[in-house]
Amino acid sequence: MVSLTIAGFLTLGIMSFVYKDNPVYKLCESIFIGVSAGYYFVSIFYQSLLPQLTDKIGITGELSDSALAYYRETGSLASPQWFNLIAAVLGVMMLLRLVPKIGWIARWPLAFVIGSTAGLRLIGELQTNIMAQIQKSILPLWDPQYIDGSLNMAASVGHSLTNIVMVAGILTGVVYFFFSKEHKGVFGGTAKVGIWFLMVTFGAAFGLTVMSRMSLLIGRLDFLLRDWLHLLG
Amino acid sequence: MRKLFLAALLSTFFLISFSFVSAQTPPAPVTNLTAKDTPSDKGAQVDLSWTASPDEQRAENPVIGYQLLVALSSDSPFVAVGKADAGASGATAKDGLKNDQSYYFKVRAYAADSSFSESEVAGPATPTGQWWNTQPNYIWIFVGMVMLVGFILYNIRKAGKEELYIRPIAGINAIDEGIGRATEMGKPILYICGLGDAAQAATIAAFSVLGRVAQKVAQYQSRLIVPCYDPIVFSICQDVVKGAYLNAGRPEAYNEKDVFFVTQDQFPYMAAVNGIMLREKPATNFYIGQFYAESLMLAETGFQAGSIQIAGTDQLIQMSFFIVACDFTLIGEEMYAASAYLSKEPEQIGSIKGQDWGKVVFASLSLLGVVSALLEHKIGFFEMLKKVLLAE
Amino acid sequence: MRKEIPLAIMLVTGVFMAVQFFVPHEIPSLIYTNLNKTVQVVGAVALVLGIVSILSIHLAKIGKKQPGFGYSYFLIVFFVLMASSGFLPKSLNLGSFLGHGGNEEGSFFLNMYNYVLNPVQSTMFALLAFFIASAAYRAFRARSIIATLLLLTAIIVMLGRVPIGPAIFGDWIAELADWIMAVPNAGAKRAIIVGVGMGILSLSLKMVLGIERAWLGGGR
Amino acid sequence: MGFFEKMRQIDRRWIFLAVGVAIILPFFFYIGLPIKVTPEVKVLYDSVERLKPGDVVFFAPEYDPGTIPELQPMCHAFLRQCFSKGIKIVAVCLFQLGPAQAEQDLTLIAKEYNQKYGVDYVYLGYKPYPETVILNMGEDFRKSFPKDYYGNLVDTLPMMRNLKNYSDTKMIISINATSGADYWIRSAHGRYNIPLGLGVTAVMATDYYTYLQSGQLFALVGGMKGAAEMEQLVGLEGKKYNRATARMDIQNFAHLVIIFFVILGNVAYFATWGKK
Repeated sequence: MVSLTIAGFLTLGIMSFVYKDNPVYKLCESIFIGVSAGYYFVSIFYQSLLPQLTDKIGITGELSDSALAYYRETGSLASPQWFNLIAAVLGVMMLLRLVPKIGWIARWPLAFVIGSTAGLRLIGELQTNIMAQIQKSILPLWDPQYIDGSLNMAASVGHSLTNIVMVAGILTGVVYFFFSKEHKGVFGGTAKVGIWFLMVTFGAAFGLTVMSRMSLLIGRLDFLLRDWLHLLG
Repeated sequence: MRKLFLAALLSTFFLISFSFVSAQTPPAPVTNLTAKDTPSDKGAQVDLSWTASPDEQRAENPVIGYQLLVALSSDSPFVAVGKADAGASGATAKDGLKNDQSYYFKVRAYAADSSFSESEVAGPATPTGQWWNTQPNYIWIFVGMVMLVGFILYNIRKAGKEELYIRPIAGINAIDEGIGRATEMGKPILYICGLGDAAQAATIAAFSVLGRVAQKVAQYQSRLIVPCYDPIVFSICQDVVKGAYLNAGRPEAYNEKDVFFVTQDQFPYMAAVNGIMLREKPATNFYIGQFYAESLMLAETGFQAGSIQIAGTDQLIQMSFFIVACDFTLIGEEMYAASAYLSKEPEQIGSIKGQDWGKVVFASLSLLGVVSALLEHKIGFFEMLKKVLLAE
Repeated sequence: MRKEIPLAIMLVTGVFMAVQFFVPHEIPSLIYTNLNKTVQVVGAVALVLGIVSILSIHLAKIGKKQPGFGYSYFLIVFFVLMASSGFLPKSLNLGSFLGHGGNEEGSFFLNMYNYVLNPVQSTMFALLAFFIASAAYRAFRARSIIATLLLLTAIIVMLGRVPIGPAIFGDWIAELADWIMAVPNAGAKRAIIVGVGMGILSLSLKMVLGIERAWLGGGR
Repeated sequence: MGFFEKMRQIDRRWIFLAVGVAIILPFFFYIGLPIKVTPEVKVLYDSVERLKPGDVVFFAPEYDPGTIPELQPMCHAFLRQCFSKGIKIVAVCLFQLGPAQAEQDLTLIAKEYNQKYGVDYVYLGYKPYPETVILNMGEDFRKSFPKDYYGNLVDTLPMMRNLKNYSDTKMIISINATSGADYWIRSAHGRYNIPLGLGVTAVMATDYYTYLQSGQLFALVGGMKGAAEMEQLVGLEGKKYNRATARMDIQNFAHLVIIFFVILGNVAYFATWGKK
């Protein structure tokens, strides 16, 4: 009960900025940030740093098949442990940032992080986003539907229309994202249709999110009114 | 080795006991058994393939499954190494196999009453790990990568020689205006790199835009506030802003305390940023990067504080919020192009042109597929293209 | 050298990460997992820098008696309470607040998480609904064709997805909402995804090759 | 300043108040508008109905307290349907913030139907790096989970003796609040080709319709509405079993009030057109 009251006070305090910035908000904000920074400081130390540096089994805690076989046989790991050392060294370089004169050395671990991210994304995007989308975009514009062996005109037109709209959405959208050609004439018209499609997508996303956020609020109120205050049967 | 022997002993024992139990005719064995190292794998696996036992089809006591057996030489005892269902004409043996060791294989066809028969021995096969993945879809991804990278690099080279056109984007033009507005009003600019970590592409885009923004801010002599969510992102942001001030020739104007870490926690972070907005009343807010549920609360508070707001993200749902609540939104690829636009360096413009070539190829492949799908009955081109693209 | 070495590191790690995708052999995948581990370690260490940053800012505020410096006391006190309660071992019992060990049941640390951080966060998450309402009111204006399209789709989806929509307008509105979700929505989304893909690919390439080096201090 | 001019610049605190009232009031007046069941939810119910008692379903409830209102009713309705038909459940939760929640849900509903742990259902628990775990479980559950959530060796649980991997289960159902849903599609369905059904929040549903269309998912339950449809299909009487249905009623008013404000905003906007 006490904790709920504290939580309630903090929530109200933080939400009070809606009214205007006020001392209570400033107080709650400071407490909230202090607690959270402290919490993450401790938990990242225990959950990330410590296990990573002392971890004997590798990052996932799962061994590859042959590494597992090797482990069973010899009781030691094939995985190169000197990586822990590299990680530790890069970590220390990061800390050197606090020393003004040699702080620039911290760019090495940062380069390491950005470099590996960039390399990974380079190929990841190509695989999951570009190539896979081509496959999904090939739809027959005329899609005959057969019901009991005979061509059903209404269903065929419906399916075909669906495919046509879909293909139009993809192609006009791609045209909209064209940067090196002026949006004029037919090209400009196509790009305009593309932005219409984009807006329909955003509208739909917004509508669905309204639904989801409202569900959350309702769920929370349901809990408060029913389980906490017992106002509902 | 001892384990292998023990298992062999056990299986021999079962073999004997089964042969006592099953009085019925055992099924016909599988034929044409071959064993080959699994291609494009990390090793320790062998692919087996065979012609199924004809007795899968017989009405009485049909074959219900296969057991894969392995041994170190063709005459040493065989142990189980996997199974396959009836109807299969191949399987991968992998339990306990080691790289660079030769193995021999047999397949045992089991009938419903547990009677069985064994195939001829196949092998030797030596599992090894490959250094290049030759599966068709990997080859296609590689081809795609070489092509797109080629497009971008070619255009970057070409851009040095001739001027390339890029169309104006409202959101990007607004960035300059936003910085100018802050200078006129004498108020700071707030830049949020989102809640992503440095391993997210959107965050990297946020760094590059921040670099351009910071350089302009330094030139115009206004103030830039960058509260950060992720510690690595925070360190990089410090470097970015410091470097930009240096570039602009005003390193002394860089204030380390204006690029700071808050906490790695969604709502406390949001509370802090809201506080900054209400107190500092920034003239312009930038939200570039990865955003989650907090996006709308930030944008609404920014509106309340009277700031011009420019957002960019590649998250569809947050894009919709930003489009509704912000003054300008960079949609998806526009955010990734923003840095190149702002830099106005020919190389950067060239890379944008390269991206466009990629889109032309994408659109033409889709169109080609669509057209051939339309002519499906006339020519088999669609089937071919589909095979190529789906890497079947 | 201050620029060249980081650029070289980026080139090597970037090319390695891209190429390892095509190599099924075990050794690159071992290096790959370990690179990931290294990134995590660097991140964890960077947090120390973050903490130094936040503390130094607030200590400076207090030192200079800047406006609102009183609140900085609270921030620092609660941070220190949390951190010390989390780090000090249980054996060092320093009273009811400190030294209960990190995840010990009933410790100050865990209580603060369970009863302060967690409930406040989920409540605030629920309160986002109000902000959606105010954004819809002030910004959903049919001031152009595209704004109208956005607005209409949102309304159709909102009506079509709850029972009252079909109850008032008939089933077509639910079907229309479903169709919008499944067809034009899916189509345009693919266009966005392809564009984002191209953008990321190009940006990553420029990063790896050192063409985009804003983070190292811009320009050439 | 005219009325519409004032309306345009209305303080948003009034909007907040109106939304609050519009949501709290309906809690006290239940209307019960009919909820139309969509085919993508019906197919999930039907395929569970077609199973025989003793069949095993692989279940992955992966959500945190933040998404309870939408996903918990879904999860409960599904479990009730399974347990009432004697269908067995193997569950995991590969989302860091969810394991305790999943355990609570399983135990609660299992108790309702007197299901015995280890015989009628098993909860394997949590392991980090979901994609690796999903791939490994396709070979053998024991590879990632030699022990269950409670620390029992998996092979000591009677139900697990004949269960090696996904292929010994009839379908995978994941009720998911995270991008982890992609892993199930990519790695569980993509690699091992087991029928996959997904329950997600309304926001996520947009993203997953494509997969339904391409056949990578056989069923998709989206948001509180999907949960209400499940409750309707399972068809139990009583408020306790129909929480999503009751909340859906309130959701109606929430949407109406937003639409009301959009219209009001536009009326004010056009009425003051040009009078800046």
